[in-house]
Amino acid sequence: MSVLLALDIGLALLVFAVAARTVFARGAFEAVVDYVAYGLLLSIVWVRLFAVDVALTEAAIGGGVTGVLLVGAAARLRGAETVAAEESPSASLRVVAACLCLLVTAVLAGVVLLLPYPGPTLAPESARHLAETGLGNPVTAVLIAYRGIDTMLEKVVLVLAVVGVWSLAPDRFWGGAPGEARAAQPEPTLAFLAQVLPPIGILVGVHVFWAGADEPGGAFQGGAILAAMWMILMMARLTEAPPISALWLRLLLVAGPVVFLAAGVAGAVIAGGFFAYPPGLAKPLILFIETFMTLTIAVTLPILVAGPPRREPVE
Amino acid sequence: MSIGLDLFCIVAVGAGVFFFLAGTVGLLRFPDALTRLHALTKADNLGLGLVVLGLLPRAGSLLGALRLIAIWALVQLAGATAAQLIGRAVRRKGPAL
Amino acid sequence: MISATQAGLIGAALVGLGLYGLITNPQPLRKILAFNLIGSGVFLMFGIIARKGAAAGFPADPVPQAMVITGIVVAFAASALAIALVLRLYEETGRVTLRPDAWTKPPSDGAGSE
Amino acid sequence: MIAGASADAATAGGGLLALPILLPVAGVLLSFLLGGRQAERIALVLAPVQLGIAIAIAALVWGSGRPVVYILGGFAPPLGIALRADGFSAVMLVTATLLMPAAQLFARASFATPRGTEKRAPFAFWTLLQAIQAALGIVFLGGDLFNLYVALELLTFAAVPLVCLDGRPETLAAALRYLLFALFGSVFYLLGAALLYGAYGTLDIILLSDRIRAEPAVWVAAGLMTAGLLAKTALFPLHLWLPPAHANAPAAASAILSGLVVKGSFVLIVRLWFNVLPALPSAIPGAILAALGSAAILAGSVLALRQERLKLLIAYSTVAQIGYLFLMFPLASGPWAADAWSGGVMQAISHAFAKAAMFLSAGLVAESLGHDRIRGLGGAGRAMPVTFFALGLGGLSLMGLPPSGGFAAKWLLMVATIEAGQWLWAIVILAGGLLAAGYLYRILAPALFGDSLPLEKPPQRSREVVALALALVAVLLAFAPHAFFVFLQIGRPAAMAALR
Repeated sequence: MSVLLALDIGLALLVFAVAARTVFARGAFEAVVDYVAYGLLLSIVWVRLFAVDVALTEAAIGGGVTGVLLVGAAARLRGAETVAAEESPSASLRVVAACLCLLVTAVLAGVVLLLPYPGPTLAPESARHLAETGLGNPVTAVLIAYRGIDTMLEKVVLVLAVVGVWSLAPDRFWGGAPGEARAAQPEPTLAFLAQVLPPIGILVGVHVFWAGADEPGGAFQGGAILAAMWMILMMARLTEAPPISALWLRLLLVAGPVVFLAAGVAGAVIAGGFFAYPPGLAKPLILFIETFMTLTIAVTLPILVAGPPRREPVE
Repeated sequence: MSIGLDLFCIVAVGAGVFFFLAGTVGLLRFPDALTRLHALTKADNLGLGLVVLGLLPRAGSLLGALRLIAIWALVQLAGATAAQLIGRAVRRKGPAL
Repeated sequence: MISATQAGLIGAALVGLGLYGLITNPQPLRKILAFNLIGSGVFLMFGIIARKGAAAGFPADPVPQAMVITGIVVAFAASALAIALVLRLYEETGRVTLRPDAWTKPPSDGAGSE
Repeated sequence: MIAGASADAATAGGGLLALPILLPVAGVLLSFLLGGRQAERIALVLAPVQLGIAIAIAALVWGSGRPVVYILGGFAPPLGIALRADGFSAVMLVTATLLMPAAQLFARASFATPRGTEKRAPFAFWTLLQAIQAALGIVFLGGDLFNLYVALELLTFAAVPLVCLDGRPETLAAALRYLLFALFGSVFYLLGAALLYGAYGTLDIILLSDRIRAEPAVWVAAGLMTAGLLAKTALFPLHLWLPPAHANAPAAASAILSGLVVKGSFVLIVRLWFNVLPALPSAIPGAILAALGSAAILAGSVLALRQERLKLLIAYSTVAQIGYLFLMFPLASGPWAADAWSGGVMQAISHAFAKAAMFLSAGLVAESLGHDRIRGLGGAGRAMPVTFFALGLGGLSLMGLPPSGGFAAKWLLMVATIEAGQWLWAIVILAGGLLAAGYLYRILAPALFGDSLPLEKPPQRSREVVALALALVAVLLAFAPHAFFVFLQIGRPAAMAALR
């Protein structure tokens, strides 16, 4: 245990050090690179907290997809860094801010130490109702059954984010495609990776989604892996993002929440309440919903990373 | 038998960790991007390979062992690609570091 | 249990660190990074609470874990929207600033390097 | 406090509570999928249905005389999520469902989609407006603090892109600043929720209110959540993002943002202090909130006096009017609490209608004159009398002159402060009214007394009527019957405790 303890302390210090670097790094690009490393380290912390579902999500979305988003943005914003320097805050503001932040940290740390152990928990409740859902992974049960409406609404948040990002396009590009066009001669190394990896990645993504019913994994994690495969294909410019007016794209973007909503409303008819599952049919219904949610996540994440449309629509 | 396996584990993982350490030192101390890349890819792949090798007897099942090997292979692929891309970028723009 | 408490302390430190970055760093991109740091610190708080709620054969309370998963996805969506805004602002004006008075005078240099 | 078990049994007909959330969500998803003109059609078709549902919910609450409860998925809290409607939520819901179609009718002229194509701004506008409706539905009905967090995020994602629909740099910067403030707000709210879960193992409002005691973790959680929500509500000194965001959005969007969206996070602050934390001694936090509110009233009004553009003036007046909402907090306990509660809620709804009317009128002024500089308004009132009449009626409510909802609100708050012996707040209310009279005089006096001004294009009569109708509602609130105030008390924890 003491070796593990030493490793835990080392990990905690490392996470903090890398986080501090993202705040204090000179350039935005360095900060972003530090942040990606930070995301990966954080997922190890989550494993140490025995929250493997969260660790997978953090690695895939917090570290991976967010990393791509940030690196892309930092690269395109390189010219903007010097301008902002003139408005850097005064030393006195820094001191005040530092004191405020130290205070917040100290208070929070105090509360953390005061929190009861063993703490109040819903684990027994979750376990008691797990059989009704037919699932083995309690986290999936919380996400899709016990607190299903949160998950459905969070998918709507993703749809709104897509609307918001698209709405930032200049008018003439509306209906066109985001990102870069397919290249006539793709970069050979990246193209090689983009040809070899997706078959494996799709297999892994589907497996993670499927295993999520009973083991760590699920729609978020599996969908994020599938999303990564599409992103690699787009980065290698072997394929290009579809125009935002494409009906199939919009269908995939809303499929998850639409199916979830439909099942939730159907519950009022066949199971006696909104978002209730009929006994016996719960597991197949949940897997059905999760299938579409996985698809929607797999499409939404790359579309959000690709940004607003930047080419005129082809008539 | 089990002591022999344990010993094998310790030696292989220990060697792997050594290569990781060497690779990290190289990354920090080598003068330019290309030599740093060299230190990182060579040492890390070997390091991870040895760690995976050392853990294989402990995988518990054939599927688990296959997963470990798949992880190693994927890291190889990704590492090699990233190294190629960085190398190319360095040659095109000159060493930025 | 000690490792969970550590994670909570790190969470507290990350919230403070992120808050500092959010207040003092003038670049929007860095503010977005700082916001993500605060977010992950908050998620770690949920993590330690989940771990302290280990019971019924589960190594951690699943409810806060599910909340963190929801939170991570929402934080990603927020970053995507914020970055799209920053990039559009940069494309329109050639610079990125949040000062309210910045748009009363024309941009000083390097407009639209795209 | 309402006893956990008896209050939490699902009410017959409670399934109705899911509809104000699910219906607009369905509208958002369908609008996104079908695009083009369908987004507008779906929004316009669903709006009256939503109003009907809101009225039905209000009737249900009135009929049962106690909060209506619905449990989602059959999993009772603390594991699952409950929706609850009390008098406050029903009134806010009806307000939102009345304002929304008004803004939509007004917006039809600016966000029309030509046949056979899809245009960027209309697509985003109609979809996001429905999303605001969905988010507000959860904010008003949600019974679980994490569920409410998701609602807050929905509200943010729906509101921010509306600010910069025209794509000008200043609106982009305003939207970005708004987004950063809002994200800061929700992450601090979430942190407080985490601490509450860590201490009590539930985020259900009723269960929490039974379990919470005045402990350090609760105080810290309350502070964090309040700070986060104040940033979203733009209470002084966290108001910096609001004026540029609200003044630069399209008029119909400004009306919704100022009238409803900031009220969303305000409702959560009310829920937090009145429903979740009644066990905390509220004197000191209440006084702090009221002090910030007073500062907002004075600073917002003074800043409004100094603005050169009409829409900015109205936006700063929102900063001031938000301040009044926080005067109800130090008056939360005592025999005057019912009056203070009624005054606070009345201020929220009368400001919603009055401010929406004013932003719509300001939009008409800007379109008809080609600008909204206050110096150039001379005689505009003669050229577009209906518009300025609506502006003036809205202003009546802001000043707190009778007859208007704003008068009723400020009167109730004033009575409560005097009964409670907290004279300071009464002085602020009076001073705020005088300052409001000052900034409204700056717009109305030249507009009404100058020579008539040639218009670039006269305002559409139907749009003027929409603005006027909203302003009239703000006036008519002054004549709210006694039953209305009885209705508002349904579900107020202290009032329910007194009943038993």
